[in-house]
Amino acid sequence: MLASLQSVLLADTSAQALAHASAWAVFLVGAAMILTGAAGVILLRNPVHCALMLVVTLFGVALEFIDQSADFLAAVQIIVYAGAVVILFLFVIMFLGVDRKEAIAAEPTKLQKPLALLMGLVVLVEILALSRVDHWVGGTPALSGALNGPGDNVQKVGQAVYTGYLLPFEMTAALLVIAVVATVVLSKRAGGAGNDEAGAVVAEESSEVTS
Amino acid sequence: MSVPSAWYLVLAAILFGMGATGLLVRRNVLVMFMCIELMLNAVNLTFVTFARLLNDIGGQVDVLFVLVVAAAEVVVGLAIIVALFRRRAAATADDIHILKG
Amino acid sequence: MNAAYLIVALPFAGALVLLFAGRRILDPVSGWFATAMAAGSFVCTVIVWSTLLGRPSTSRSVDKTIFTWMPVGSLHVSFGLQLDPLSILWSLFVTGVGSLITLYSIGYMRGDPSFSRFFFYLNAFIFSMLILVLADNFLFSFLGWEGVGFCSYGLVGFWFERNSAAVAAKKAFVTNRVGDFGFMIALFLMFQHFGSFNYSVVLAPLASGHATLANSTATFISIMLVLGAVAKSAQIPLYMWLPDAMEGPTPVSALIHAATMVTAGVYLVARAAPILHFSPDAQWIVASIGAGTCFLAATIACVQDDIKRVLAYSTVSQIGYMFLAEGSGDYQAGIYHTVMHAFFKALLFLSAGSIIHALHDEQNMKRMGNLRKYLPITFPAFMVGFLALAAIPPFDGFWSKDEVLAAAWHKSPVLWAFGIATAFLTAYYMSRQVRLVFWGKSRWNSAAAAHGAAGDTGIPLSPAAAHGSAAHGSAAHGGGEPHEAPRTMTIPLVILTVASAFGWLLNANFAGLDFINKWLAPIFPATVATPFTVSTGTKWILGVIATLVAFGGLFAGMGLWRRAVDRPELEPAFLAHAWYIDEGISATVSGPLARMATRFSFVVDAGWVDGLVNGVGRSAAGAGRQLRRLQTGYVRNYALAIGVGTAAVLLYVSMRAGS
Amino acid sequence: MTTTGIPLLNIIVFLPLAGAIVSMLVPASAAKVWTRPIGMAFALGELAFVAYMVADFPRGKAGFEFVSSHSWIGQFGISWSLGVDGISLFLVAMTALLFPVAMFGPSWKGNPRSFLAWMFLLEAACMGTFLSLDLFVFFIMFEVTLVPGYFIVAGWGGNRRNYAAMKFFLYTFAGSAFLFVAIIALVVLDAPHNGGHQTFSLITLAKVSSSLPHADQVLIFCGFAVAFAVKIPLVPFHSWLPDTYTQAPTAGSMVLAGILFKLGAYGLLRLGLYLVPRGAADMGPVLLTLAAAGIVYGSIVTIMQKDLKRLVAYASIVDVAFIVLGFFAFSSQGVTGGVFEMVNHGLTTGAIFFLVGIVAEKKGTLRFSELGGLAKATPVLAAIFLTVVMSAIGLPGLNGFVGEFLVLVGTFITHRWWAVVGTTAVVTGAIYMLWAYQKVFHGPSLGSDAKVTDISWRQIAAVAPLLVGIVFLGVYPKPFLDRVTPSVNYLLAHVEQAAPNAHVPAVTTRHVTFNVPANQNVLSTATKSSKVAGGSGSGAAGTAKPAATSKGGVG
Repeated sequence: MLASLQSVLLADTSAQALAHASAWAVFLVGAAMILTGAAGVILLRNPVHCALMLVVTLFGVALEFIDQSADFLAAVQIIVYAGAVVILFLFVIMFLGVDRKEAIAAEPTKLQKPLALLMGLVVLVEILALSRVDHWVGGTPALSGALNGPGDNVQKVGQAVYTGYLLPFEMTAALLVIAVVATVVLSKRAGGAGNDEAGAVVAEESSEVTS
Repeated sequence: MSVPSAWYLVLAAILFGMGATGLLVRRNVLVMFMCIELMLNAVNLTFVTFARLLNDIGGQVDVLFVLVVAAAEVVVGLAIIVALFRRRAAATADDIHILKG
Repeated sequence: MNAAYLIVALPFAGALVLLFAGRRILDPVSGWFATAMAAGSFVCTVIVWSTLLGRPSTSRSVDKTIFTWMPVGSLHVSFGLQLDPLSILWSLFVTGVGSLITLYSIGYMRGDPSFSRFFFYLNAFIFSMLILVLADNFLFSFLGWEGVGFCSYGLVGFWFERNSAAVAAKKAFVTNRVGDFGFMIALFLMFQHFGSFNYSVVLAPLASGHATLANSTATFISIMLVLGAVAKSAQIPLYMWLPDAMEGPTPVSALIHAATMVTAGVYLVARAAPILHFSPDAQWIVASIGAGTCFLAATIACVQDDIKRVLAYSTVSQIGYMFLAEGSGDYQAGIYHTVMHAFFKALLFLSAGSIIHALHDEQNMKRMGNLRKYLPITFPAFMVGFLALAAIPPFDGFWSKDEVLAAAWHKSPVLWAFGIATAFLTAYYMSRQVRLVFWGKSRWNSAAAAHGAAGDTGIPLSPAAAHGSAAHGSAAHGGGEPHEAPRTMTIPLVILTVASAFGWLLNANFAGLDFINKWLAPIFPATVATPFTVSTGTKWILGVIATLVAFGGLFAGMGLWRRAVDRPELEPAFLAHAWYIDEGISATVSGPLARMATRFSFVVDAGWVDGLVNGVGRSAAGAGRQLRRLQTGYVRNYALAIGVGTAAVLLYVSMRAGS
Repeated sequence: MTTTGIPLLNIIVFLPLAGAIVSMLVPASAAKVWTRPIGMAFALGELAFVAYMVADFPRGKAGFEFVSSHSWIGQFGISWSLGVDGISLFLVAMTALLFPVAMFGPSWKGNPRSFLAWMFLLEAACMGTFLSLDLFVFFIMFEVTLVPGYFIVAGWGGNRRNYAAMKFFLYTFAGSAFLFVAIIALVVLDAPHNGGHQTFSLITLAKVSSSLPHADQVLIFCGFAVAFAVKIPLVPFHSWLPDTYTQAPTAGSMVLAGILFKLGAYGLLRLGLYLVPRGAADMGPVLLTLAAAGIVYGSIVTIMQKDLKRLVAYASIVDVAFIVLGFFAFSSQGVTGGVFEMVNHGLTTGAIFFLVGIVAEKKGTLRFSELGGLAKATPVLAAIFLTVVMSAIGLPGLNGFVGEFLVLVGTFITHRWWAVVGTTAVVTGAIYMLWAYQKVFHGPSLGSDAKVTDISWRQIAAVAPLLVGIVFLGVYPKPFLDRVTPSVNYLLAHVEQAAPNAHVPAVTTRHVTFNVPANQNVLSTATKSSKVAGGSGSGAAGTAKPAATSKGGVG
């Protein structure tokens, strides 16, 4: 990897080279952000810090998107992911008060940690090994729209979504509605005459939690 | 002119590995959730890389859908966690093992 | 010749009518109906006999087929009657004695609640016996063979409320079944070697000398046949059922265990003579069984207290004589003795029956005595029977036993010695019986007092006693004065007395009177029974010795038992218990064998086989319990499992894809 | 090969099915009144059709009659084809006779509609099994019999009925797994020999499968043998039998004992000997030994039973071992005797279970220790029971003897010592049956017998057909034997072709020197009698081309 890095820097400083170099720069910054963010999410004990490190990762990924000319996605990524999802995380963390520091070292079931690490590595190696295989599937490639043609990325994505992928798009709409309904039902406070017994349990527990 | 896609794939693989390991190691439910998000982002990255590599917009559209699904999943997941934790004073994922065999 | 069908059809019809309409026919009517049927069958037999008599002696065999029974491939069996001198002679005395006994039973069984069921069994018995004797093939004869066994089961166990009777009936049937096991093996052998059971195919070629049979096969077949005969005729080692069969009513003992059924074995050996001819050692076996049985049974008879048991063991012993005769090669002598024995043994049993009847079912001789004054007809009848059995000259027994002893002497003096010893014992136990029953003090008074007391032979007061006394209103007067039996019982006694006294004329060996020998000659030609002649000199000597021995036994019995009633030194325990053979067998069978079977059935069957199956069920449940522990309940364990699974799949794919 | 106008065999199979459906549809209000007459109508209708078939069955023909064949699943070569031949003819007749007696003889409480429905379903399945000429149809019907069997035992049985029903179902079901594998193997392996296309039809398979390699035939036969050994049951696999029969209701045990046995035995004959003759010939001695062991084992265990119904159940093990003994003797008498014994056993055991049910009704208990002296209170029941007991132990003149004798004679001429062991059953059979009879009926009558009434006219009428069968088959079995022997001879000729000296036993019988001059018509010498060629008996077998020219041949 160092060899290619030197070749890049030494080659020339023409505009095309400049673009090339900037692409590398963006990639490297993004990669750094992703890796540090991911490490942070895994290793930090306080869940709030993890959430923040998650945001860093998301920004890294957004950068990578931009580097690969997927501008619309980068924007969506930041708005939806970084904006909504992580905030939701933080909200739930504070709401449930589970922000006690977690003792990473403690592990009730033995064999869990070492095996997990081993499994992570093995999966990584396998994916890399597999990536060198090229004859995955035969058949003609189904092209749903050229990426590099005229017009900017959003217009092409929009066109693809509303023509080729219309049905999945509608299904995702339905999915979101279901999710919302599910959330309302699940988190409805178990009040009401029907299950006062459940209500009592919750009341008594929450007092214990907050104490 | 741009970075060879192999780098992205390696990066995504590493991110995926870390996410998976995190999921298995951490005991706090929310952190496990975040690790899942990491894995999803790794997948998105791979999608985008291949979209660029194969010059096919479909990859990016898939990322869009992955995003939506991820969002829905987070919403419902957190609702479950809220319902669960309100009912039982559980700090970590291990405290909830009622469904023991 | 169609009278032949009637011989068999009449008793069959009688049995069917009594079976279905039995309960509605009034008491004595069914008795008379049954007697009529038996008598009718006797008349038809006489008709057939006379027609055969008219024919030249060589062609006195008529074969009548009724219908095919089992047509399977090369096996072709049919119901058919063979009317030849042997079968007609047998059916003559079966139906003759049978109808007399049925007549006698009317009186004896009056008042019994299941009166008609008794006569159903009597007719069915006569029918089966006739099938046995008249069949034209071994398998059809086997049908009669087992039919007779079934009827004796029904008759011996007639008063089934008495457990001892039920057990005795079962014992009789099972012991006969052991014999049938042998008979069936013989049948299979016959089919394998002759391809058929018909006498015309199996016996005729052998008898006519056209075919010969290897010694080994002949021996095997005859031994198996003899096993069947031994069971049916109560010889060693399968004789234990006969004494116990005395549980049945007395006419049953007379009919089955004196005159007809027990002679089935003798008939079978006579019928299978052509096969026996080819295996001398089988003949030796028959002779030695005969000799052994007659001696053993005679010894046991000397110590019995029950009037019927004495006669039962005496029957076993006399049939031993018949087997001895047939084993020694003189079939005519054996059959002559069979006919004579049928007369005087039936007479003895029937008179014993009227004695028991008179004393209200008292069977123990030790509680009889001085009956000669009270039973004017039964006493002389019993005396004639006694003299005939004890082989005192001019009576039947002397002549027929003389022939048997001559044949035995010809075979081997040892057998003859057994015969003479038995002759002495026979005279002794019969005179002892006559002494105890008819002479001495009348001990039945004390019996009347102890009316309820069970006889020492352990026979509880039989329900018959209840019927007997209930029916006889007359028993109410005084100490139960014994009185003579009614007319229907005395007529048969008189007829049989005449037969026992002058029956020997049928085959007297002087003045050309040997009718039976001439009649049976075509059945036993030279190729079947090698003729032999005992010089008249030795015959006379043997006759004189036999007579002296008979008189010796007679005076011994009379003398020894003049005063004392109980003489323990003359009644040793081991004889009273029949040499402990019977008790020994039942002890071993019901003891260790039963325990082994119980352990086998519960340990092996319930334990292993059943256990194996339930075990499969239990082990499946056990495995389930172990696997349960895999479900730890921790979400992360499951996630790990999924991860490992994925890793494995990827590994596999990468290896495959890589190659 | 007669095919009458009406689809006779299809009616015979589907009429009981209709009966089941109709008896379920009877409205609840009218259930008490109308179920029995409707059920009776269907059962008797079925009996009438079967009677017509028996009457119309041509005597002396060996092949399959009334064959009706319709393609069902074309690409696998499965066809719904039914046919009947000498062997299955009387089994169908016995089934049709025993079911009405079982349904309307004994009295049972509980829901009449579902009971009749299950019984009719069972009858349809049994008919289907006996008549099917297609392995697939055979297997389906063979399995379907389990379901009603389970529900009848579980629904109306004794106190431990669930355990018994479950054990019965699982045990037989596990057994039939082997059957399924064997069928599939046979069909697939036979395809190349049959011009490439697969067929389940019994007739074509039989023609083709004798050319299968030797090892395959033995393995396939073992698959069949295990499944049918469990169903029959042969000794090591019999542990489900005593529980099922003692817990089953009277009608249930009558039908289970009477007919379900026969499915196994019939299967052994039809699938074992007919389809894989080479395998059957080689495994013959093994099954013979199992059968002989079964006879001895069954007798010993039966003697020790403490309960009347359990004793009769165990006694069935001995009777059924006879059937298998007869089949694997490979002699015409043996196999015909086996088929005859199958029908006998159905009649005799059906009658015995029916009478045992009556005793249970009257005395409330079946333990020997609490029974005794019943004959005084119920003389007619005692008389009928004695007749049936005598038939069970093989008294000549009744049906038991004819079957037993044929089996033993057939086995003796090929395998002498197995037959000798088998003949011991004559003695042990008498011991335990008479012991049981004496324990129940003889002896002093117990106090509790005062109010016991004798057998009712309805019950006598119900058992009458069985009694008539018992006596008629014992005295005049000729019509039966004439129809069965041709098919048996044809089957044995088929086995003879595939396995030349199947019947020569391991123990060669001693040969007898027998110099018979020509003019004597003494037919068989030792050598000739043991050679199986249908002998001089009737039957179109011998060298004739297998007479089965039915349409069933179409792949």
